Amino acid sequence: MKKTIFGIALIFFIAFMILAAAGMRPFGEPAFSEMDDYYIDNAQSETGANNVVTTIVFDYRGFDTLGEATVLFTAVLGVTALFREVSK
Amino acid sequence: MNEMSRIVRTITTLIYGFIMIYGFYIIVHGHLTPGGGFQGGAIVASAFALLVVTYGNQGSKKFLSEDIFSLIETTGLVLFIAFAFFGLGITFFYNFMANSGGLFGNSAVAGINAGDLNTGGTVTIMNMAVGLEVLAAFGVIILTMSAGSEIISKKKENS
Amino acid sequence: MSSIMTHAPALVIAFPLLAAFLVPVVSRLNKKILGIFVAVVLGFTLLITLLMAVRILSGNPLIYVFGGSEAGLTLPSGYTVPIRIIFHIDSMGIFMGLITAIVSFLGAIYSIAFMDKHSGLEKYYALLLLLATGMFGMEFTGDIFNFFVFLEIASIASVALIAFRSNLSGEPAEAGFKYMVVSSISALMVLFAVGLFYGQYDVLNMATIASVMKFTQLDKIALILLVTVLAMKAGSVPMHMWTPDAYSEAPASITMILVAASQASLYALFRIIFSLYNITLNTITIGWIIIILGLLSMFIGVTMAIIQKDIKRLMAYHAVSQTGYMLLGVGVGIAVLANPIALETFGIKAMEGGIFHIMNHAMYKGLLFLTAGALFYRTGTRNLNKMGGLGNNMIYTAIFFIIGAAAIAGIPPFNGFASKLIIYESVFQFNPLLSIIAMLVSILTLASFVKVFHSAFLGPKMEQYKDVKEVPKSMLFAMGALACIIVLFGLFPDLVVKYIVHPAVMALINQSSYTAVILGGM
Amino acid sequence: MIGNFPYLAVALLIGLGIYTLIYKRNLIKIAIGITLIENGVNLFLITLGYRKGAIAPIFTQAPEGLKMVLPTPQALTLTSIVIGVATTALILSVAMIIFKKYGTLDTDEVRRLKE
Repeated sequence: MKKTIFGIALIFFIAFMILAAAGMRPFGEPAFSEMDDYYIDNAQSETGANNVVTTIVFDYRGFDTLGEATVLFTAVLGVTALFREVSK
Repeated sequence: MNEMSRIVRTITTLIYGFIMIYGFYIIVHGHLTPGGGFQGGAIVASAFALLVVTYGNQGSKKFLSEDIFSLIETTGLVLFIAFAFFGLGITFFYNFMANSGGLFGNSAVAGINAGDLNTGGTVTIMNMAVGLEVLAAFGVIILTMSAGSEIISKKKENS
Repeated sequence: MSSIMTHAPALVIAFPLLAAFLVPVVSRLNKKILGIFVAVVLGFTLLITLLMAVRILSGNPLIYVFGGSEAGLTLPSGYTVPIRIIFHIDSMGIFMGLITAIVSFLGAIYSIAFMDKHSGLEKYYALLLLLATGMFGMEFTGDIFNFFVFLEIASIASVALIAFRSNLSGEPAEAGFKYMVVSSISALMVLFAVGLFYGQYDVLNMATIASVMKFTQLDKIALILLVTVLAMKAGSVPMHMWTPDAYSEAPASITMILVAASQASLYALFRIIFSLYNITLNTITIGWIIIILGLLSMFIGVTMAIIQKDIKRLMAYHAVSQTGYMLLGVGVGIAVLANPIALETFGIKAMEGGIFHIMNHAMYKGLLFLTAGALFYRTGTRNLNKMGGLGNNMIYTAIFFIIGAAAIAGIPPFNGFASKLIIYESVFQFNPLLSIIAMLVSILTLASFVKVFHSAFLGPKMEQYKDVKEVPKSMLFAMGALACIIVLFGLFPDLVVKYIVHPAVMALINQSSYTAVILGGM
Repeated sequence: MIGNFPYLAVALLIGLGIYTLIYKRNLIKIAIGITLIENGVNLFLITLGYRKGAIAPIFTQAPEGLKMVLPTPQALTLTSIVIGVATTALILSVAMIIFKKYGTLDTDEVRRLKE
């Protein structure tokens, strides 16, 4: 019973995903790119770094990276907390 | 996990240094070439994983210690957030070192160039901080999970 | 002073984060002061939040551009889209921030005594700080990808805390696994929706997305995904299966914070419906979907709660049921959003009830979970059938339990009554039947808590609990502070609604002011 | 339509992940299902940044006169990959603890928490 309901939900979900895929803009032709053009045009003059992706990761969206490093730290804490009795 | 055969150990001893150097290269050149702190840190951590696999949990305790890893991790994170705090005169995360002429403060030649290591400002420093954090975090995860799996599998054999 | 105010949105995240990174170092130096250290940090965060609240609730939203050359400069010159991460705190955000700050501060104080017998405390406190940080980030951010990152921080920290007691038995790990699966799927679907927005409009800032929203088919898909997964994380029926497990297996102080964390997801749900889509969507359909989700949550939650034997499981099902009230109140507001007259006569009022209930729920449900934790601390069991006659020995706990139970059942003069009354009145004008169902659920709630009170505190004294003492002072302080807030809010609901809740509701409804702050009067 | 093939691959990956979550009973397989969804989403994000005939957005000794692909999706994907690693590490650890306590990974046997 439960499996059938989940199965129907799964079929709906996949149909949904294919609908989304069909409705997307053509691959390789972004419609708007104002934000990214800003990065490509100004990253070198503003930060002096050649790698635009790194400037986004550590400068323009540096706060995300702080969060990302925090996620890793959290996971380490979680793993060590889970195994705190096992490893001793 | 137990110690593996002599062949594997010899090969590991030969190559793990190179893997680490390659990882640190990726970390330090993160602002110039593809890569960065996360990628390089993961490469260095793969060297640790290789050591753990080759020498087993007991054997690898000689070179790898969880305490030192967690110390490095804290150092990396505090360094990272400290350089974010130093920008607080203007805004949090402000890149105050870029184009200042000081450490990592050269301005880049506009357009395509050969790359200068002394550029990038806080981007470069944060790359290194994150690199340290990631390699230590992965190191802790590898050590903890392999030690945990060993104890769990031992328990199963006994019961 | 003014520079602290300018940087307050960053400090509120950065301070607990820095403290969390330093917790392993502090625990090396001195294990005893760890709890106090964390409580001081969270107290400081509460102070900053209060300072921000004073400013924001008087009608000045705070903007903070991370890494920008000026904290308030959202757009680079010559460009029409923000390129950096922006914290955008309006009245609704700070309303949720206040709840988070209060709850996490009291949770830390409660933990000092409650967790003292456990090992691995430095990990516990660091995770507590990270959970608080994640919730603050979810509530304050104006960037949709940044929201995803903080959602992940909050959920990973919650999983680790739920499974924290897995050294004693296997159930916490099981609950943690369930919650991990639920929160990973929801975070990934949020990320998928972020991809849909980014792919169409090439922006990540929420206000900018709202201003360029064309409501295409892909936006509809993103809306459905976001509403589904955020309702799942908020613990609404029919995706509530993780709530009782997670709430009952986590330590009591964490359960209190988890309630606030699920409300942060609820906040995100409202933020996305109101600020991102607003009246571009078919408000009647979406409104009714939310109302029906709310009704189902109310009803199924309370009926499942009545049959429970485990005190924390019972309270967890009540949490599902109370989430229904919030969804009902705000759902009515959504349903009449496109109709200015109805919105004016009862829509705003219903939303005020729903939003006010969020804060009240965090307070009284937190108090109830803390009393359940106090019972567990002294008796070592959560099974109601094994408790009894504790009222004589734990008199303060009994009083706090009565306050919490009266508030959740909607008895005057406690805060639950104030918000439920607003919901009843305004929903009655929308559809009388909904209001009657809400009242019925309230009566069932009362019945359920009378049963709990009877079996835990009244009845003959049990032999094994003969020398049970009152709980330590730090636990009493946390419970007492929550009880004070409950009574104060119950006595002066008009003031609270006027100065805190009403600005929050207006900030949600008024989409153009939300976008204008970022885009400058567009 | 065939140009949109990457999006269909995304739909397939996410669909397979959801299928694994629903029909598989092993905790490790559930973890694999989550990883599949995650990879699908990452593929989706990275797909969004592609521009036909463009090069990677790095100026160091790049070929002259070519456009660059959008850099933001690469940064987002990097973030999401690291978060995914953290999630996977934690979920596998929880599964290991469950195995240690219960001696099984079958979800039907693990259910001690009743409705």
